[in-house]
Amino acid sequence: MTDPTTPTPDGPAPPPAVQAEGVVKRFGPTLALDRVGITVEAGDSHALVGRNGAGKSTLVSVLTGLHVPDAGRVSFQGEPAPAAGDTAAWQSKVACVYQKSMVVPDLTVAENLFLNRLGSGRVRWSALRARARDLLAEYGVEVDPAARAGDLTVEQGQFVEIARALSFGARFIILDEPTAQLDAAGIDRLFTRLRDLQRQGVAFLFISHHLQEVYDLCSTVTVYRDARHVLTATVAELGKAELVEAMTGEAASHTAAWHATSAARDTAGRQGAEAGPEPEAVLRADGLGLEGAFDPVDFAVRPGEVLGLAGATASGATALGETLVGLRRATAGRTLVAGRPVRPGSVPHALGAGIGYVPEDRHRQGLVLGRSVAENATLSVTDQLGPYGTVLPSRTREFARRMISSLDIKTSGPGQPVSDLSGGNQQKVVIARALARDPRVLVAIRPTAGVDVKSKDSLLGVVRSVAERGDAAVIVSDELDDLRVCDRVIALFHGRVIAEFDSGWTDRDLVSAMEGLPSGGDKGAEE
Amino acid sequence: NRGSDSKAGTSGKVGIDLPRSDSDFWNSYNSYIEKGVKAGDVSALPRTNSQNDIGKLVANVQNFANQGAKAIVMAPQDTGAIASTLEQMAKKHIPVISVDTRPDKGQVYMVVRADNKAYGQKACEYLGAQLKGKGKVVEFEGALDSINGRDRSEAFASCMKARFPAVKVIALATDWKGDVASAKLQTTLASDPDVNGIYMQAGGVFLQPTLALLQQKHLLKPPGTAGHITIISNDGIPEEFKAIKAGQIDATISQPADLYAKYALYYAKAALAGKTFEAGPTDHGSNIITIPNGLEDQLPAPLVTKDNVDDPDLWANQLGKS
Amino acid sequence: MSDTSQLTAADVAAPDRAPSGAPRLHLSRYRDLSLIPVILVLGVIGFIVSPAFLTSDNLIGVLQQVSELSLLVLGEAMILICGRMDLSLESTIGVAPVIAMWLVMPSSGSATYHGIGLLPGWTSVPLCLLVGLLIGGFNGFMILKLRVNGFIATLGMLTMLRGLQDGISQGKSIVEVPRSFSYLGGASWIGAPAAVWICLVLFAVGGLALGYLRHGRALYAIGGNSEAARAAGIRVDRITWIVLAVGSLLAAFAGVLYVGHYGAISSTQGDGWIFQVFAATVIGGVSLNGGRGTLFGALTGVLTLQLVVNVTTLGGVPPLWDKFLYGAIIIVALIISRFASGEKQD
Amino acid sequence: MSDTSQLTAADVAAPDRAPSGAPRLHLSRYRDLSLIPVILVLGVIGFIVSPAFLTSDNLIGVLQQVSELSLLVLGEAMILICGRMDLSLESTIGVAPVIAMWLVMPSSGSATYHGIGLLPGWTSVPLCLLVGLLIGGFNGFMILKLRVNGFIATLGMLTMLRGLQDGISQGKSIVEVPRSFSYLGGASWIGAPAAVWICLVLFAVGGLALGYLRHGRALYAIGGNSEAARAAGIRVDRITWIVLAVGSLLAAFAGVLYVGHYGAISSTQGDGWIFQVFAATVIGGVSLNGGRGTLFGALTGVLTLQLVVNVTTLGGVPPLWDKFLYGAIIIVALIISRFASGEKQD
Ligand SMILES: Nc1ncnc2c1ncn2[C@@H]1O[C@H](COP(=O)(O)OP(=O)(O)OP(=O)(O)O)[C@@H](O)[C@H]1O
Ligand SMILES: Nc1ncnc2c1ncn2[C@@H]1O[C@H](COP(=O)(O)OP(=O)(O)OP(=O)(O)O)[C@@H](O)[C@H]1O
Ligand SMILES: [Mg+2]
Ligand SMILES: [Mg+2]
Repeated sequence: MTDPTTPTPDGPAPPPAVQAEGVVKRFGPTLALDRVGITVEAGDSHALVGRNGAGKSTLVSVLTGLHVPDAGRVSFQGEPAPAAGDTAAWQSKVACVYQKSMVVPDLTVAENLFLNRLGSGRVRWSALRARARDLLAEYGVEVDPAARAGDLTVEQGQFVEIARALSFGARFIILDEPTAQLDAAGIDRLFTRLRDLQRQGVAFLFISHHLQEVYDLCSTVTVYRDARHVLTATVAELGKAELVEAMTGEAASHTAAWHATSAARDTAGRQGAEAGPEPEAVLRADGLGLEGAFDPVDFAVRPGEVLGLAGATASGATALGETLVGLRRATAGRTLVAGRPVRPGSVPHALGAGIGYVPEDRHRQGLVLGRSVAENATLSVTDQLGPYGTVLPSRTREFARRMISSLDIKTSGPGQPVSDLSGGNQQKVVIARALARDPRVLVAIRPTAGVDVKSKDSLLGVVRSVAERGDAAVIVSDELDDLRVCDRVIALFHGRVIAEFDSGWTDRDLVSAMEGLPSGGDKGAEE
Repeated sequence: NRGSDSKAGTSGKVGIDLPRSDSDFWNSYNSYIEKGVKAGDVSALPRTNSQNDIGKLVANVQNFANQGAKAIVMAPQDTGAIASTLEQMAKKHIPVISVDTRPDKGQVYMVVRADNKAYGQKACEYLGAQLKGKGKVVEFEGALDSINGRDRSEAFASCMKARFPAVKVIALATDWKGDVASAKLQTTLASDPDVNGIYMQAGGVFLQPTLALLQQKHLLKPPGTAGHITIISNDGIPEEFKAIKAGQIDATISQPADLYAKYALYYAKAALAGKTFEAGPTDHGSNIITIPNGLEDQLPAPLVTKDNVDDPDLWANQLGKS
Repeated sequence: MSDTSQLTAADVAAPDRAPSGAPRLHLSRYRDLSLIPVILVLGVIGFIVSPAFLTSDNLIGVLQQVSELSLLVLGEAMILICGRMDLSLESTIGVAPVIAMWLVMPSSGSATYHGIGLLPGWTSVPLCLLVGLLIGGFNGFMILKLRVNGFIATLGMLTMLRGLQDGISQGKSIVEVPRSFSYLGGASWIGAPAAVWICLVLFAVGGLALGYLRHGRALYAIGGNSEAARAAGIRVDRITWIVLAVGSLLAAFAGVLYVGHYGAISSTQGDGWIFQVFAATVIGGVSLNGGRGTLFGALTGVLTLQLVVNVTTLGGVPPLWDKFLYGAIIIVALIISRFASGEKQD
Repeated sequence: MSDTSQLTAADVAAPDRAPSGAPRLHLSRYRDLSLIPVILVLGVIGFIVSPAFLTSDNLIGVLQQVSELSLLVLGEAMILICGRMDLSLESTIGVAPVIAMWLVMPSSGSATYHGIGLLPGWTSVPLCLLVGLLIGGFNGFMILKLRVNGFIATLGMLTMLRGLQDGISQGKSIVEVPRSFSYLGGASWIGAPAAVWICLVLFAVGGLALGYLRHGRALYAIGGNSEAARAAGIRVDRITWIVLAVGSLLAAFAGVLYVGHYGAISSTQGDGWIFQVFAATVIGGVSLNGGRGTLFGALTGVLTLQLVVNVTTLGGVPPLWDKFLYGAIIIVALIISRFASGEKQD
C-alpha cells in the first residue's frame, strides 16, 4: 500500500525509477515483508528507514532480484522487472551495495571491482588494475588494486563494494547501510560522490540508521515497521522526532543516552569524590603497546566511568581494543584489572579477569552463524549453565530469553539460527554475549554498527548501566553517538594518543582530532 | 539366481563365497564354480562375493551359517583375519574349504591351492636356466600384505640366492597394480637398460602394461634374438597363452582356476558326505599335505611354455569350449 | 528485562514469530533423523528378500560387523564437527596394534611373529591406546603448530602408517596375540558381543558430552567459526588438539576390537575404510565444513551402510552387479534423506 | 585524486598499508610455486641416488607415467576451484572406455570381450568422451538440482560406476580395442609420447582460460563467494554444471590415454586414484574450500608425487619400506612447501 500521492520534485513526467507494490516475502514462518510497496521517482534520492528486522534488506534483495517475492509486483522505469535468475538483466536496471559483504576475499581488489565485467576475450590485467586504481582514487581510498580483497580493513572493503556498485553507470542505485562501517572521513568522501551522481540525475534508495544522514542526503523517506509500510513523506516536512516515532511506533524518547551520560557523570563524579583522590582503577593500561599498530599508551578507567577510544581507520584504536581483551599479544606494557595484571594475549584470562568484549566485525569474530541465538548468546558463559561443566539446555534457553527481552532482540526464539537474524539484531546478540558474564570492564568496538536509533540508545544505555553499577566500560569507535556516552575520550591517530577530551567536547574538535589535526584544548561546552 | 538351489543333490546346502569380481583369474574361477553348481555337483546357497573385503567375507559366512549351510567354500584373501570365523564354524561343526590361500589359524577341512612357493621356485629355475645363471631380473612383487605374493617373493628370492647368485634381482613393490608396475619398470629400464629377465607374479594385472611398455621401448625382441628379455608370468590366463604363442613372453605358470573350482566343490561334497582324508598322493595327481590347522591339497601348477601352450588340459584352453 | 516500553517491537512481532521457533528447531532435528526413513525402507526390503533378516542373530550380527567402523566414525564425526579432518584413522586402526605387538611379543619362540619382547603381554592394550594417542597428537602438531594442510598431512600419515605396519609386521598377519588383547573383541556379554555394548556406550557418552558439556558444545563453536570461538574465550587449539588425539585413540581401540573380532591383526586391517567412514559420517548429517551434525546421526549413517550390505547379501545379488547396486542404493538413500529432512545439503 | 583535505586518514594509512599489501601479493604467487623447491630437492636427491635420473628417458618417462593422472588432476582442480568436489572421476576413467567398447565391440568373434556391436569402431573415442560428459552431467544434476551432498553423491557414483564397469566387462580386462582407441595413448610425437604433449597443451589451455577468460575467472568468484558471484550476475549453477561435466570429460579422455598406454582396459583402471588426485591438487596449492589455486600449481603437485615414486624406485628402496618412505616424503614435502610459501595452510 504505497502512498501514491508521494510528492515528486519533477512532476509526473518520467516513470519512477522503481515501483514495488504489495510485495510479500516469507522466510519459513517469518514474515519479512507484508504487502509493502515503495516508489522511487527518477532522480530522487529516497531514504528507507526502519528498526532492525523491519524488512529493509529483504526488500533490497527483492528489488535486486536475489529473492523472488511470494507476491507483489516490481517495475523499473515503468516496465516490469526481469525474470528471476536473469541477473544480467537485473544489473542493467539496478546496482546495489548490500548490507552483507559481497567481496570475494581471495580475489584482488581490481578483480572484485570488475567482477564478471572483465569483458569478452583475454583479460588485460594491467589495464584492469589501472582502471581500478582510477576508480578507487575517486573515493580517495588508497588501496593497492593488486591486494587480496580479504586483507583489506572493513572500511576499505566497504569502499570497494561502493565503488563497484556506483561504477555500473546504473540509473538507480541501492545502498543498504553503506555508512555503518565507515569513519567520518569515509562518509564525507562517499557523500560527495553520491551528490555528484545526484546531480547527474541518478536515483538512490538509501538505507541507514544514522537519521542525520537521511536529512543530509535524501529528499524522500519511507518508513517500514515490522515488515509493513508505515509512511512515505518528503524529508523536509518530517521532523526527526516524528521520524523516530514512525519507526518505533511510540512517542520518541530520544536522547535517552544523553540523560544516561549526564547522570553517569554525576555518579562517576560522586564516586570519585567518595573514593578520595585516586580510586582503584577498574582497568589500567600502563605502557601498553603493539608493534606496528600503536605506540605505548597509559590510561586508567575509574569505577563508574565510560572511556572512549576514538580513532579512524588504521588509527590503532581497534588494535588497542583487541589488545586489551587479549586477542592480540601486547609487545610492550601490561593491562591490569582492579590492580591485578592480566596474562597478555589470552582471551580466557581476560574474560576471567572480568573483561567483556564486543568485537568489531560481527561476522568474523562475533557469531557462529550456523548456531542458534541461545548458543551464541551464552558462548562465553558455558561454565555457568550447569554443574560439573555441564550445559543444561533449559538454563541456556532461560538465559537467552532474558537477553532477548532485555536487549529487545527481534527473533523467532532462542532456537533460531543467528544467520537468519537481521544485521542489527545479530549485533545485539554479540553484545548479549559480551554482557553475559557481568564483566567488570566492557570493551566494545563499534558496538552500535548497524543498529537502529532506538536499539542504539538502549544499547548505549546498557553500556552506561555497566558503569552505573560501579564497573567500567571502554568504547572504541569513531561514531560520535557512541562517544557521547563516554565520560572521557582519548583520540588516537596513527597509533599515537593525539588528544584527550572530557565529556562535553564539540564534534568539530573530536573529528578533527581523529583526522590528525588536534585543535589543542579539550574545552568547549555546547553540543 | 536362486533357481539352482532347488535341485538338492546331496544332503544340505553349501555356502560359496567368491573372493572378488574384478580380476580375470577369479572370474574364470567364478564361472567354473557356477558351471559346477549348475551341473548339480552340489546344491548351493546363492553365491556371495566378498569383494576382497574380509569384513564382507565374515558377514557372508555368518549369513551362510544362519541360512543353515552345511559346508562353506571360501577364498580368504586375508589369511589372518579369518581365524575367529573359522573357529566359530568349527564350533558349529561346519566344515570349511579354503581355496587359494592357507589360513594362518583356525580349523579348515581342506585347503585347495597350488603351492605358491612352488610358483616362485619354478619361475626362478626357469629364468635361471634361460639366463644361464647370470643377468638382471626385474620382479613384480604383488602386495606385500598378500600371503600368495609373499610366498612367491620369498621362494623366488631364496632360490635365486641359493642357485643363481650371479643373477641380480630387482624387486619392485606393485600392490598388484599394473600402472605402478609399468611406471617402476620404465624407471628401472632407464637406470638398468641391461635388464634381461622379468618375473611377474600375476599376469592378470601385469601382462598388458608390461607388453605395452616394452613395445613402446622396442624391447620386444623375439626369443633367441639378441636383447631378448626373458619373461615368465603367473596365472595362465588366455592372454598369456596368446603372448607366448606370439613370442612376446616365454612362459607362465598355470594357476589352475578350473581345478580350484572343481576340487573346491569336490571337497565340499565330500564334507557333506562326511568323508575324511589324510596326507598323501591323491587320485588326481596332486598331493595332500598336513598343515597345523588341517589338510592341504596341493594342486599341480604346470609350467607353460611354447612347447605345451596348446595342451587342451590347461584350463585357459578350455574356456572357449562348453 | 528493563522497561517494557522497549518491548513493543518484540510484542508486535510475537503473533507471527511465535509459531516459527518450533519448526526451525524441528528442521535442524530432522537433519539428524533424516536417515530413519531410509533405515525403515531397508528394513522392509530386508524383510521381503529374506526371513533371516529380522532374526536377532542377523541384526546383532550387523551391529557387530560395524562395531570397529563405528568407532572410527565416532572419532571422525567429532573431528569434522570441530572443523578438521583426519584421513589417517584407517591406518591407525592397523598400525597401533602392530606396534603394541612388536613391543610385547617375545623376540623368539613358537609364535609366527617375533617382536622385541620389551614389555609384558598385559600392557598390550594400554600400549595400543597410547600409540593411538601419540599418532593423534602428532597429527595435531602438524596441523595446529606447523599449520600445514590437514588433508594432505593426514593423507601422508595414512600412507606412512600403513607402510610402517607393513615394515614392522613384514606384511604378515599376526595371529598369536596376548589373551587380554583379543578378549574385548571376542567376548560376548548378556547375549550380545561385548564390542556392541562398548560402541553403544561410547556413542552415548560422546553424544551426551557434545550435547551437554561445555567443552563438547565448544566443538560446534570451533567448527562453526573458530575466530568467534576464540574471541569468546574458547581455547580453540587446545580443544582441537584433544579432539584429534581422541579420534586416533578411538581408532586404536577399534583396532583392539578388530583383533578380537577377526582373530588376528590383519595386514590390511582398515585398508580403504576411510571412504566408508566419511560416507557414514556425512550421510549421517555431519557437515564436512564443520559445526554441524550429531553423533547419533553419524551412528545412523554407519548402520545404513551396513544394512545395505546385509540386505544385498541376503538378497543374493549376482556378484558382478553387487558393487553397482551398493553404490546405487547409497545414492537413493542420500536422496531420500535429503527430501526427508527437506533441507538442502551443501 | 580529488581534494587532499579529506584524505588525511587514508594518506596516513597508506604508509603502513603499502608494506602489508606488497608481501601479500608475493605470498599468493608463492603459493603456486611453493612446490618448486620441493621438486628441486627431489631432483638433487634423484641425481645423487642414480645418474639415470637426469636422463631424458627417465624424465620423459615420468611425464608419461603421470599423463592420465594429471588429466584427472586438471579436472579436479577446476572443480575444487569452483568450490565443489567430484570423487567419481577415478571410476569414470574406467567405466567410460568400457561402455564405449560395449557399444562398439562385435557381439561375436575371436575377441575375448563381446559387446553389442551397435556402432562402428571409429566412434569409440567420441563415445567414450560422450559417456564422460553424461556422467559429469548427472553428477551436476544431483548436486545442483537435487541439492544433495556432493561428497556422498559422487562417492556413491564412484562405487556405482566401478560396479557398472565390473558388470559390463564381467570383471575382465578388455584387451582388443579399436585401433583408433589405443592410438593416442601409445603414439609418440617428436620424440615424446603423444599423451605428454596432449596433457601439457590441455594444462596450458586450462591455465590460460582460468587466468584470462571471463568465464574462467568466474570459477574463482564462485568458489570464493558464490553469493557474491550470483549477485555479480555470474550464472553460478550453469558454470558449475559445465565444470563438473568437463571434469568427467577429462577423466574419460584420461581413460582413452590409459588404454593406449597400458594396452588394455584394466578392470581396476583408476581404482584408488582419487586420493592421489586430491593429494596432487591440494599439495599443489588448490584449496579444498574453493576459490584458490592454479592449474600450474596442481601440475607441480602431480609431478612431485610421481618424482617421489621415481626417486624411491631408482634408489632401490626395500619393498617392505617403500610405502612408509613414500608417505614420509609426502609429509616432508608438504612441510617444505608450507614454509617455502611462508603461508599458513588451512
Ligand atoms: N534468510 C533468512 N531466513 C529467515 N529469516 C530471515 C532471513 N533473512 C531475513 N530474515 C528475517 O526477516 C526479517 C527482516 O530481515 P531484514 O534483514 O530485512 O531486516 P532489516 O530491516 O534489514 O534489519 P537491519 O536494519 O538490522 O538490517 C528479520 O526478522 C529476519 O530475521
Ligand atoms: N598484528 C598486527 N601486526 C602488524 N600491523 C598491524 C597489526 N594489526 C594492525 N596493524 C596495523 O596497524 C594499524 C592499525 O591497525 P588497526 O586494525 O588497529 O586499525 P583500526 O583502528 O582498527 O582501523 P579500522 O577502523 O580500519 O579497523 C593498521 O595500519 C594495521 O595495518
Ligand atoms: Mg538490513
Ligand atoms: Mg580494525
